Amino acid sequence: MKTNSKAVMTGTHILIGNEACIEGAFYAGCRFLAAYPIEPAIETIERYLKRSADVGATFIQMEDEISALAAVIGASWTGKKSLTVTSGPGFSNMMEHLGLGVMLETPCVIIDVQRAGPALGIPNRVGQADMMQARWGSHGDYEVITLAPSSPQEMFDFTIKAFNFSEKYRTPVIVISDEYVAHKKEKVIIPLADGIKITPRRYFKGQKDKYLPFKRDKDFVPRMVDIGEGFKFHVTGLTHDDKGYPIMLEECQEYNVHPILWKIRNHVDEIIEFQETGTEDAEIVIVYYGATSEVALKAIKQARDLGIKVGGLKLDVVWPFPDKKIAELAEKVKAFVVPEINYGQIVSEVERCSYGNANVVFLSHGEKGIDNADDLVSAIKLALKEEKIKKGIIEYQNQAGRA
Amino acid sequence: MGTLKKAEKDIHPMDDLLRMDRIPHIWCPGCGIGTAVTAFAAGLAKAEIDLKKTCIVSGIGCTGRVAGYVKLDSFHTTHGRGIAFATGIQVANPDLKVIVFSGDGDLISIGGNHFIHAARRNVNMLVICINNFIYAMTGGQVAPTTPLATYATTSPFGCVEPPFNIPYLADSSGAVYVARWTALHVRRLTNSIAEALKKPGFSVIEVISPCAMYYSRINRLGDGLDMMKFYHDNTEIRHGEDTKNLDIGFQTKITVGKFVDRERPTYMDSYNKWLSGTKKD
Amino acid sequence: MAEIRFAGYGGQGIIRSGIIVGKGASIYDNKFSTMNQAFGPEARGGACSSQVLLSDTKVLYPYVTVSDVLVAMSQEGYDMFEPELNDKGILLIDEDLVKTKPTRGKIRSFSIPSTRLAEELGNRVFANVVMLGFFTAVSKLVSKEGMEKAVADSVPERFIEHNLKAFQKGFDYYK
Amino acid sequence: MNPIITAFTNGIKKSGLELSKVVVVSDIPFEPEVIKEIGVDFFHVTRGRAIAFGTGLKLGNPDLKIVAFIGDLMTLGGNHLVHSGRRNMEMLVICVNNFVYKEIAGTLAPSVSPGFSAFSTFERPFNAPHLANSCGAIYTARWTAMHTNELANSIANALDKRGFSVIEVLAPGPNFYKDINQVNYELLDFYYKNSVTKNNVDTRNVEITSEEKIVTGEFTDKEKSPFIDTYNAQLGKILGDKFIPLGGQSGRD
Amino acid sequence: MKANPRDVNSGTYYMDGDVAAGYGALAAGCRFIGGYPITPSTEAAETFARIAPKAGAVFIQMEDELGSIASIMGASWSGVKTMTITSGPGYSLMMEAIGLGAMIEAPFVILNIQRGGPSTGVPTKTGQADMMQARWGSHGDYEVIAIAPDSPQELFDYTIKAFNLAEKYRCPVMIMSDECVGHMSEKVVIPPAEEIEIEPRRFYNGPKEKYLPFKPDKDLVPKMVKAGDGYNLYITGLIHDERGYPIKNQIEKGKSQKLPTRRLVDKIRLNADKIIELAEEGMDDAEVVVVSYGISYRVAIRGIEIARGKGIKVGHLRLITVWPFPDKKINELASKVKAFVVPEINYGQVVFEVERCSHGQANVVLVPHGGAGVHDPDDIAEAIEYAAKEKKKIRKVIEWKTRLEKFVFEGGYKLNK
Repeated sequence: MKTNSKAVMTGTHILIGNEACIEGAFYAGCRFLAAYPIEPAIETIERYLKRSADVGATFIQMEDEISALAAVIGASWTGKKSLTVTSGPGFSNMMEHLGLGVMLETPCVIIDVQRAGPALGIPNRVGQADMMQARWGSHGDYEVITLAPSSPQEMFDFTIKAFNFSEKYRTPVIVISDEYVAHKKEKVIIPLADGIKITPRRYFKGQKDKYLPFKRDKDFVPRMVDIGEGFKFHVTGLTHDDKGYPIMLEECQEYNVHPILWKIRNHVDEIIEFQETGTEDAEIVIVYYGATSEVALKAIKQARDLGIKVGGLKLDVVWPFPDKKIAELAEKVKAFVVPEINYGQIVSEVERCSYGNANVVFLSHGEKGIDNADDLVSAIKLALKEEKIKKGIIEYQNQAGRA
Repeated sequence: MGTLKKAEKDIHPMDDLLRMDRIPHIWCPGCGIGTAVTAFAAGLAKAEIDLKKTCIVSGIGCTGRVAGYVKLDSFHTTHGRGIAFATGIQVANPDLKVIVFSGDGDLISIGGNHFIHAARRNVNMLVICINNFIYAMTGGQVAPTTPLATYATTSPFGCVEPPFNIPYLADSSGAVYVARWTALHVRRLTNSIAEALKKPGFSVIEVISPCAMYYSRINRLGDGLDMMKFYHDNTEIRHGEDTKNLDIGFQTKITVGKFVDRERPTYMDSYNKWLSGTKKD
Repeated sequence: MAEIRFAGYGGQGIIRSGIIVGKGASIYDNKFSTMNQAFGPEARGGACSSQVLLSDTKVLYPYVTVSDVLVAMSQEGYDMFEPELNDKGILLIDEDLVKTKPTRGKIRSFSIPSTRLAEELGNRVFANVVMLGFFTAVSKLVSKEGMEKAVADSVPERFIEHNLKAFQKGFDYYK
Repeated sequence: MNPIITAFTNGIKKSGLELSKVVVVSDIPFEPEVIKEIGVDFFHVTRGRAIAFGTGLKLGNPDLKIVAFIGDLMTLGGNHLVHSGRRNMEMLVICVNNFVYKEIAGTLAPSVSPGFSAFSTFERPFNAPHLANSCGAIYTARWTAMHTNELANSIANALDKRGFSVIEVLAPGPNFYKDINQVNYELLDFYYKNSVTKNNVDTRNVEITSEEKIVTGEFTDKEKSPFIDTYNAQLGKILGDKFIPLGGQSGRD
Repeated sequence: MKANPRDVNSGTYYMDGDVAAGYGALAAGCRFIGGYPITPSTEAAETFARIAPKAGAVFIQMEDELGSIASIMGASWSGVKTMTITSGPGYSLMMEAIGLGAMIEAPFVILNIQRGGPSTGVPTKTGQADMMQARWGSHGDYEVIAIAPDSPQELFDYTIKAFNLAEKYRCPVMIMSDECVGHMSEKVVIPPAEEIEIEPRRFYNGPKEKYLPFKPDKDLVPKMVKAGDGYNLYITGLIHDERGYPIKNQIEKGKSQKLPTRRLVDKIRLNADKIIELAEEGMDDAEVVVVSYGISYRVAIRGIEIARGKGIKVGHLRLITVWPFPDKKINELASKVKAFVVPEINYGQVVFEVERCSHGQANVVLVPHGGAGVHDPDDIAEAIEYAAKEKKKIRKVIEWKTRLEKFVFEGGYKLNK
């Protein structure tokens, strides 16, 4: 797929994460953004608008986040790659339509720039507490793909990946960033327009009257068409058959919903991406993502300097979770250390996948400033000291301790 | 299903516009939604617009199922979000004409915010709102259109909230075309739909419709036929009437007609104007 | 333990029948019972069914798997639920509304013109209560007193007498 | 201090209400020091939900006097506004409208942009008094933030009334994520100078356009039974002695 | 404290679960429900609307679920006990406000009668796929309490308990029921008022000027006052200190800055043992333990009977409180048994928690069901049988292939026949 040259700003730029993410979206072919402004995601909208006239992309500021995602799903069916951007409270409001996107199997991308929560939290402060929400926030059964970038460059790259995944699996994809990454200003390299492969939409090419909007290919992904092409198709959020007609039976529920999960669960190995640092000989592995990546790398270096064999596993794709990788590492290492800017989310997944083979040490990071590796090194030492495998997560507490 | 005899199928004039493979529909005997759908299909035919470029969006509820029976690109979405969904479609591809066909509870209650905002923006779409004064799909709860002192299952001692005057709300939020008919006024409704389909901007047509299963039963108003008779005896056509005089009480006179027909730049007009402005600098 | 299925179409009082049987058994006969019903648009006008489980101990699994009694008041209901009826079960039908297939196994089948009898009493809405009287007499799963109390408790006060009369009529029809 | 809050304080004083019974619900943050000084209870809730939250407060304790400050026009909370107007829920809504004039293709027009610098939206703002009026508000008014005295009187008048009242305050600057204290005084002055007061005009004619001066004033002032009265009357009629009215001392814990 | 006799309609009834929940709410002293109609939960709202006015309570049908939940939080702070009633899609809309409820520590109850999902799904039929959403659905860190009743009687009893827990811990409490239980009619005994224990609100009694709205007691729960009593409250959804004042935005580098939100999770986590309620049976010599909740509990009993008939030693653990999750109990059991079997009406939610807590000591078998119906007890029985036989330790949740799945995907099931 060729992209409009004006949309791709090939070259090296200094951008903040939010801007890089919009460049990624344009690169991937995104031409529609519906959003409601919210801190700390505002710069995405600003960047989009600044460039939209050149790119030929449409923006609409909706009345709330509920309608923003509804509009994005609608727009996606017109054939435009669509995007919405938000932060915690807005993300919560989108939960119902995340389910609709899953049920209508509509490709679209949601950027969630996490802030400190719950409720209004602290709008300008970093947080990582929407991780589980991304997976479990809407009612009913579904699977999502969630990517967690850790730098402006990754904001650019992962947004493109997100669009590719969304088209490939016909599903909403979430890029879960955070205030720290979104506002970090760094070098971003944008390759030539054909430098990164863009997954085209999987269009139906057969006869018009033969089109079934939910007839699945072998990989359980159905084909799409655009509105206005004369296919006269019907889609519904109710449990439906291949035609998109509702059938209120448990057989149809099984027929409809189980493959929606399979299309992700059966392709886990193709979707999951992570980066390993020195895990070959590691006794302790830090599992990290997004904003905590920098400090984790710093801690690995500090600990190695002290002679402790520490490795790192950075989760690029957080959902689906790399169960197998963690289980594999658990058998080799003594303990995992998981720094998160929340009170324990991904760490419980690490606990689940370690099957009692390794200790899991949790560090609620961020209370001391997220660029300070001291606590993390102390947590590594704590993990090293622990001889027996403990039942449950071991929480490292800094001097501040519990309230 | 799909067992409709060929002879019947051949004579049905709406064959091209309705999904015959989904008949029989779910609506109860005496319900006015079917009539409105027929009028809509006739209106579509009459307007002579490009049906390929026309799509229909519904929310949830009895009327929410309409999208499933109309043979256009059709979307059955979440509760109250039909207009928001349609806004996305329209803005992403301005060549399309979008019709939002839904009920009073869906469009005015939970979707009230999208209703007033889409009207304010003047997004190019036609909203057909079936008003049966009650939530029928969930079994007869009080709606924002239920007249004062009327019974419903969640107002077992009579409704205590004054109802919305939908045309007035649409008018004051900025709709360019506002009309109201009942399920009895099929021909006028058809004409109105045909007219509104050609009108650029946010058009609203309210269709007063009987709910024989809940509204009539709870309030002892007889069956669908009795309601039709009531409409026959108690409606008055007053085109151009000031929308603020269009309140509906319990079994009071209903004023119908076309009330608003004005020109305002649509959302896409303003958008393009703005876009051309920004391009200069 | 007995599993009972009522089947008919919306407006016949199929669900109310289930409630009355359940109530009669659990409140007035001091047994345990669980009643379930079909919900949704299909309950209005279209096919409609309810199921009651009676037991001397707490009902655990709340659904009919193999019914011991099937009360069919429409052809569609009969066709849909006849296959789940126990080989030794009891089949009750409204003879004017249901045409049966040849019976299988040791199914005992009984028929009553319940709608016609109700019309004779002045209103066809009593058809389900006539059927309930017949059901009580045939199945003996719930005591007559219990059922009468449950009927009286489930209808508006001004119709109690009519309903009890209809119940008696159905009860007496079984000789 | 912010002129709106000054006017609000004066308005409450003029109305003679007992301060402890006034509860402010808002989706715009207020500095705690300011609220403490006024001496009312204050709730800062999620965006757009101030009116709904206030509805609960009022029905939970009908003796309270609810004032809802809604910011950022009424984008998220528009639905609660129109429905509370319809119910005639007894509360005063102060709608802080931070619209700005933007240049669109060479002409100056009012827009709903909540003041973001990089992009100018082009959408027409609501005629808020008219919308409120049309969905049933018993009192509507519009002032700029510089009309301190008029605004204070207006607030006092609205607080005296029983029913849903809406006062639109034109105040460039604050929106839901900025503090209400951040006001652009230059623009404020511009609004003030470009406004003309016309009391009791038809709300249809008070739309903010680029051609005409901004119309300020008290537009609607009518009497209608507030929600709790309608509720008590209707249920009392049907249930008689069995009904325990809302707000009666007998029924509430 | 005992219930107010005016609120308790004592007697023996034959009613469905939704109706029982409506009666339960009133008996618990609920004075305000803001709701919005959604199948299959409406009967609860209708019931409350009918019985409330005679007890001085009020039902208001709000314009949407966002409004419903915001209104009950307001009512909660005005000093009354409150609840809202909803199902899947409405529950999703409430997610933002649930975070607000946790943050401003307003006690309230949400009754969620789950249905088939995702999206609109199957509105009139059952599901249990909102379980993880109840725990994780809102952004930010918070903890909730969730209860899963299994019968109309329990919907009455546990609605009262939910109100009690809400008042005690000042957090959102969810009643995670499902359509089966909500629409099932059974005998419900409403006891006399003097037999119903209700938890009074933890009101502050000290001097007015000393009141700090978020200063916790020893159990980490602060005391409440009513709006309008002259305390000059400042309550915000922003992260706040004990006074309720928002914490300044900037991170002060190198300076330790505690966030008070920690207490929001700790007050539940550290009190978990007091909150968790479980029921167990046949655990003494069990090789396999079935973990279930809600309607699946009742269906599983049938499956267990079949398996026991084949001589397998099966124990049954019922999660009455699903959140907070009984980590310790599962961990303890895992060291004793061969496997867990988890039947739930979803494609795997609570089963992952069981897997997490079993720490690789026991296998975990999921018996899934997509919703719109309940499990075939034979599937559960077969899964138990398999779990008892399997000798290998399997490092993942074993998803049992049900009859329904085989029938739909392999058995030639035709849609639109």
